[in-house]
Amino acid sequence: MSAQVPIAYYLVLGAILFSIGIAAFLIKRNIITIFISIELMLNAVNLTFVAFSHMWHQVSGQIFVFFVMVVAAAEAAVGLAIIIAIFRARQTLNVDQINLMKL
Amino acid sequence: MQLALFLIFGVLAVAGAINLLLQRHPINSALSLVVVMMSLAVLYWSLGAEFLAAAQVIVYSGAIMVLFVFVIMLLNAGEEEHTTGSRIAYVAGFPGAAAIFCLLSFVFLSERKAMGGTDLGGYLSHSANNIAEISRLLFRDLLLPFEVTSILILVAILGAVVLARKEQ
Amino acid sequence: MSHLSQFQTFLLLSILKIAVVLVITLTAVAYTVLLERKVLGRMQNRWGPSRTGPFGLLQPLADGIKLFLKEDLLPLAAERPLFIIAPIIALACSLISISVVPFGAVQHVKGVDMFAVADLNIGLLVILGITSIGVYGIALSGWSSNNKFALLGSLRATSQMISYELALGLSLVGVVLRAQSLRLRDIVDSQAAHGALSWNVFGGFQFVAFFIYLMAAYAETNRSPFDLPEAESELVAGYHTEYSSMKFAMFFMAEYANMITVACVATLLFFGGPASPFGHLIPTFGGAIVQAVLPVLWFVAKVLAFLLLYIWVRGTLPRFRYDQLMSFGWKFLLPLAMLNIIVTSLVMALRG
Amino acid sequence: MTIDHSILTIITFVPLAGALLLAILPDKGKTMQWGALAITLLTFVCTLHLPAHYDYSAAAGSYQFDTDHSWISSPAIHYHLGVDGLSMWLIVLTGFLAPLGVLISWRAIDSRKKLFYILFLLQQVAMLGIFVSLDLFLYYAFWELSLVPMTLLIATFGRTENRRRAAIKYFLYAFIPSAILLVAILWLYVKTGTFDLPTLAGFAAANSISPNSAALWLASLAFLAAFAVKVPIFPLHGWLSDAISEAPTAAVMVLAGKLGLYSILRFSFGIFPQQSHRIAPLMIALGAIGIVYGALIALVQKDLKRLAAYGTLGHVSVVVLGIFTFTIAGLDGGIYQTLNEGIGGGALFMLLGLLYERYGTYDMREFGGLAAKLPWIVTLFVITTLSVVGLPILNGFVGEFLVFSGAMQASFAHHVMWTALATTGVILTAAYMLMMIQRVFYGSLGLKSSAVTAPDLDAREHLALWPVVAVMLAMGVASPYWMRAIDEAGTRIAQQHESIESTAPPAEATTSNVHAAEGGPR
Amino acid sequence: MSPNVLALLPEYILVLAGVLIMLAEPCLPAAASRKPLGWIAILGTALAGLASWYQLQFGTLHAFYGTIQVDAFSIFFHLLIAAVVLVTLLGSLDYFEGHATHAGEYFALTLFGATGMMFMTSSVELLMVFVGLEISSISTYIMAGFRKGQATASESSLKYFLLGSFATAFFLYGIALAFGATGSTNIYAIAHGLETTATPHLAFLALAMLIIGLGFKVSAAPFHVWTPDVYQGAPAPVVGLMSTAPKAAAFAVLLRITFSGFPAMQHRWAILMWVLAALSMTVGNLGALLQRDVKRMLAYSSIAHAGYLLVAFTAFPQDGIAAACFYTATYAAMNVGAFAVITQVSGYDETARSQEDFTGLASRRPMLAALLAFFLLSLIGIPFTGGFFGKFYVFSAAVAAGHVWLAVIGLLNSGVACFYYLRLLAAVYAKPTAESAALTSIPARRVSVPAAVGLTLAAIATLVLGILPGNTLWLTQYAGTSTIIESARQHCAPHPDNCHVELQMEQR
Repeated sequence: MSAQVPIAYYLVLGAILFSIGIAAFLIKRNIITIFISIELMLNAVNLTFVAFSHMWHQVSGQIFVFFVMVVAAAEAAVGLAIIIAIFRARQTLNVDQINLMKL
Repeated sequence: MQLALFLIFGVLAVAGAINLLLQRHPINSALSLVVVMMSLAVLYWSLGAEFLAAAQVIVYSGAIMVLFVFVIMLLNAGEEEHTTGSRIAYVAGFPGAAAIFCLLSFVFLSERKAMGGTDLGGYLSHSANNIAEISRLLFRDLLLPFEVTSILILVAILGAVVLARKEQ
Repeated sequence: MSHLSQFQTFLLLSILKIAVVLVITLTAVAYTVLLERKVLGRMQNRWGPSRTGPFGLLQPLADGIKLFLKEDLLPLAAERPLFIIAPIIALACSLISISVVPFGAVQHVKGVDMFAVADLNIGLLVILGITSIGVYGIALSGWSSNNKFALLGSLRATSQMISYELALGLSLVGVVLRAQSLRLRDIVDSQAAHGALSWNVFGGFQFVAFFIYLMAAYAETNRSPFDLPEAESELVAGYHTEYSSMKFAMFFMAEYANMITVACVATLLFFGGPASPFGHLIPTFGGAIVQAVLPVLWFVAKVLAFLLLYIWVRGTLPRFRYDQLMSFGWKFLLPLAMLNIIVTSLVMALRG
Repeated sequence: MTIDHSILTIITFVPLAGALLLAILPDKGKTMQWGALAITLLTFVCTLHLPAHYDYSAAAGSYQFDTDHSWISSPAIHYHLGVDGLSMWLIVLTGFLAPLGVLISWRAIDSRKKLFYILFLLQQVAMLGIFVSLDLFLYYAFWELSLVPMTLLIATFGRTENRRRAAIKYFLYAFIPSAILLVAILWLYVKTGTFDLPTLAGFAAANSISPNSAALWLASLAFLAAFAVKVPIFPLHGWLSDAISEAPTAAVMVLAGKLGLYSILRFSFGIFPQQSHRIAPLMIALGAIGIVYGALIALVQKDLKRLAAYGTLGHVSVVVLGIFTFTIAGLDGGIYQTLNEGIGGGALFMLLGLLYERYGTYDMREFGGLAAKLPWIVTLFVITTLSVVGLPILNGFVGEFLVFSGAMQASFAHHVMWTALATTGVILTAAYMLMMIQRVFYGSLGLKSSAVTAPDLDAREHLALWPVVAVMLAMGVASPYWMRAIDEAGTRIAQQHESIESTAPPAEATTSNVHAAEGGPR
Repeated sequence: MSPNVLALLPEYILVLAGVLIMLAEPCLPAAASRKPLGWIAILGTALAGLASWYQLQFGTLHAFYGTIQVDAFSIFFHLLIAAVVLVTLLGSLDYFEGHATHAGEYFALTLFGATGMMFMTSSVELLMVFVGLEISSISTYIMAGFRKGQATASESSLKYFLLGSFATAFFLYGIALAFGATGSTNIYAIAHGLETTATPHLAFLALAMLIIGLGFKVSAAPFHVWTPDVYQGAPAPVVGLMSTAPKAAAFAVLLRITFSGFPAMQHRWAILMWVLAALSMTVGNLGALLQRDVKRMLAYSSIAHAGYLLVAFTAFPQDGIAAACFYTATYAAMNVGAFAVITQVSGYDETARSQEDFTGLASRRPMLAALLAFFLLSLIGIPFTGGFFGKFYVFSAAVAAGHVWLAVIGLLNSGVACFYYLRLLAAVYAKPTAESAALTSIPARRVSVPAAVGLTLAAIATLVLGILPGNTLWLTQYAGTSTIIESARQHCAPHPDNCHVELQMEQR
């Protein structure tokens, strides 16, 4: 149809998203946002998987993504439950105030 | 067309991610992530993974992120406040992330030739088999992980119940 | 048109299809509203709208003009961008899903299928996906209004939709198993053999799935008896309490467009889509044009029947209580759907 | 299978069995004391088996009462025990001092007796284990093990609030060089594939451990450093005074000296003969400095225990001076003096402990004029002092005489100068010891000695002290009896070093290769 | 038995027991004791351990299309995990009595978590490893927050969760890159693909990411930041479990990935491991010096021990695997023991936290104090305890590979480590102060019989590993050899003629 896009571009896009995810994980102060940035990182990984899967003409990479989604769902259930529990106890979602223990 | 798709949705994804970083209210961050996910879904489709594209929309943006939005709405904890901790994080966060990005991109781009490019046409012409192929692999070679995932989900359900339950 | 390249033809015809389907759908939405008001009126022994135009047929137009001209209110404490974007999401999602619905038999003009906007091999998944995105419209509208009734309404709606999406999705697995494809055309084709007898709901023994689908679909569209998100007695108007004018109209249209989509899907999956119920019993007649248009008529008739069922149910059944709604979804529909999948797949495995 | 093959195992593990027994017994009345006494006596009796059945005619360099079982197959670790002239009397000495330690702690330890005696017996196990092990792994295990009971004894039963610090200081001083020692042992194992001491010594004699002389040097230094801290040798004595002034008497008696000195003789000299030889001038110098330094510091101490601590530093330095001369006389004297240090130092600390028990202080200024009040104690104190300063007839004389005559014969540069310096130390030792006697027992009554009336020795204390005095006399008079075994060991080491001296040292050893210092094997 | 059943026998047993407990839990009245459920869990764990032992006679088993490989290596870790879980369960049988109402879920989660860990160790397919890792991680996240009354518990759970998920992302990215470099996610196929890969830098990046991800899980510095907070806040028995079993499993994965998956790159990753090991030991020990809270101190000590363990990775494969396995076992025995003692001393409400609270423990609970002292001595590495022999073995492997300076750093570190362990030990054997007496004597409960059995098991294991390590050593060395052989065999599969040399090893 038209010009090919190098696989590396997809990978770089994945790297950009992953790095933004890391930055957000480190910078954001709201627990939920931190959790969201982990999801962003997982999505970046998924893109990498799909790109490589395309490159190798193997669907096993896609299956990995499938599993990552399931795991992300499970993690979301547990993580949000933990967040709800901590909000009930502390009435805040700021990580800097979740500091009963010495850092 | 592939390049156009990639550029449009790649830029959209990056914009969404940066918006996630910059927004102060978690709900905005969550919605930015939904934007990222939708753009990624399109990119998956453009890479010949249409089943995943659908799964991405249904599972990720349609279920997981809704759950996030739901919890954010439920807790309604307001915008995030910046404290002294965040300044340290700024100092540590940006350079670290930038370093990782530079390293990854450098390797990707330096080995760009070896990885080749997308051949959407050839791939998509057999795309009708994609789902069948996925299921063949999933229910044969990778049957065990698939089945063991049920334990994972069981654990997650158990955990959600245990953690969110109010103590008497 | 011969000087156009294949790609350009494809593009032009696609735009044409989109425009036509969009116009038809929007009109259908408008007249479904009228139909509902009329039928409900008759059920309650009154006339329903009858003043504007002959038999009140211009009523939708008048409603539209009224909503357009009303003042567009924006609550002071609302989250502006989200408040505005929410109805757009809701309406857009409900309209997009129509695009994969094949509403007629396969008719190729210059290599382009004329009776389906897009024929994707994961059409069913696209519909499910877009439906699940539609949740955001409702969730955000309630939250961004900064109104407790709206928030409660949208929380209810969100959890209701997430819960029933599961049963909905699972109920379709049996159908997919039988058709061995996620392409809607293939699913329709799998029911084409013997007319109504081979429809999934009858010959395919998917009546349990159909029942589940129907229940879940009512809940997904927030229709009675599952219309808790907008329970007037408890929550004023639920998530769209703060909306007025065009934005309100968009929610309103989204609801009815969703109804139509759901009816289309039910038709496609369980009632043979555009196929005639008589199969080969009636010999083919008429020219190519008739052969092309007749399936569309069958399709419209079936969808209309579903819409009437919707209205009938609304006129008949009382609203559920919230906990009843949840336990019905999780404790009854979900296990039933799983059972259906198990039985279907077992039967299929035994047959070979 | 005669008893000769299992006697060493019995000797080592009787105290362990005893410790387990004490752990079970209830801590009521005097059960613990009697139990511990019985066990230590039993051990002592067992150790007497060694001199009684020692074969003096056996070939030099052979180990007797040898036991060798494979313990762990890979890495090849053996349960290899054996005794020669070097270790035999040390084992007996350890066995001999243990019951005395129990007797002297009889009343001094009045709470948590169970813990005390268990730790005491474990310490016993570790020391005996060190003396009998011929497998480097086994030896190292006992070596490390010996730290724990001692640390706990100091930390738990220390005299002042300073005890925990003293204990941890002691532990760290000893443990960190031991860690390096382990690296050296591992390196040896990698190079030779064995932990067996006789085999390793054979390799060393054949110069076939490693061609990398720099790595060998580092390894030998690791060995020597670990031992030197334990002895302690002059600049590494930082832990000594704190540990001695805190530790209970029974622990102090075994704290310094013989473990480290024995290890140097056995392992440093055995596995690294050339390196030991080359470093000897430095060690002689350190020994001489240690003697004078210890004595000088002791001179100005007000605290009796600290005085004795620095005195100990001086005494062990004499041994260091002696053994590093690599003459037969020096080595014999050094080994003999190691025994003397155990006996004399032990007696001194016991007597100080008795004084503390009576007057609750170690401050010399608070004593005075006790001679009339405590005639027995003063008698024994004077005898001990004379033994320590090296009066003829008593044991100290034999050792010191041999050491200094050996030092004069040594063939190292400046050795005469260092020996001369060391000899002044002997005079200083006499000075502070006699001054101590003068201050504590004679002159006017001090603050404490006038305020408190204390009884003289009771029967139990007599029982604890007279055997020591008897041994001092016996070792002073009948030195040839003891010397027979020691001489065999000393001669062996001296001869080995003569052969090294005769063959010129390898040239590369002088210009140590910087690149090879990277860690040796690649 | 079909190989699919035989190879997964322990896992099947654990899952069955877990499901049984879950089904039984709602059937019991809310006020009833949950001990019977605990006994089911204990029985299940013991049976799973026996099943692993039973598998040992079959050599190497493959199941589920090569996803699972049961060999001496995986059996060793199966046994280890089963043992750790057993001791933890015995110790926590009475822990929730009278405090939490739904302790059954705790037992079920423990079993499911153990299943996940076992899958991690026996899988050679990274997808399976990932799923196993997630099962074990998620169940430990939940268990960390199980003591819901305390705010610190949910805080600990949250931190564990956030950083754990963060690590998972890195781990996944590593898998993705490995897949990109070699076209497979099977460990042996990766090893094979590395030979011909056109993108070697990508492969190394993949390994680095995998190491980062697993580094978080084993809390190696500089990925250790979560450890102190999590250990401090989580319930003591859970800390005992999660500081050992998931770590052991993560180390098993790391061993498999490095030695079987990326053997061609050993010269490169060994340097990484060298740095990580030195850093972990130093950071862990120096960090522990500053701590007053006992659990926090042990958290830092566990970082240091992860460092000692990483030393084994710099060794030659066969020694390295054996030494790492052995160290994992000794570390597990002594750490589980130490936390079991802390559980018994401080109880559900964790009355005794700081070292001051432990002052004079010996005079009130002499047996517990003696056991604690024993475990601490083993953690220091005093001879005739497992800790000593483990350290000895690890460092001898490193020295054999020429890393003398790493051994020096490590052993100097263990000298520093003595300082804080001894401080606690000295406190335990000191005279009790007024406050500490008040704190530790409130729950003057007797140690229940199961807990005593658990403690005894841990103590015996620590002692036996120190004095008679023969059998365990044999198993670890067998594990090392079998891993190497299997790698060779898998590697040779495409070219069988040029590798009879390696396969001859098997004949021995």
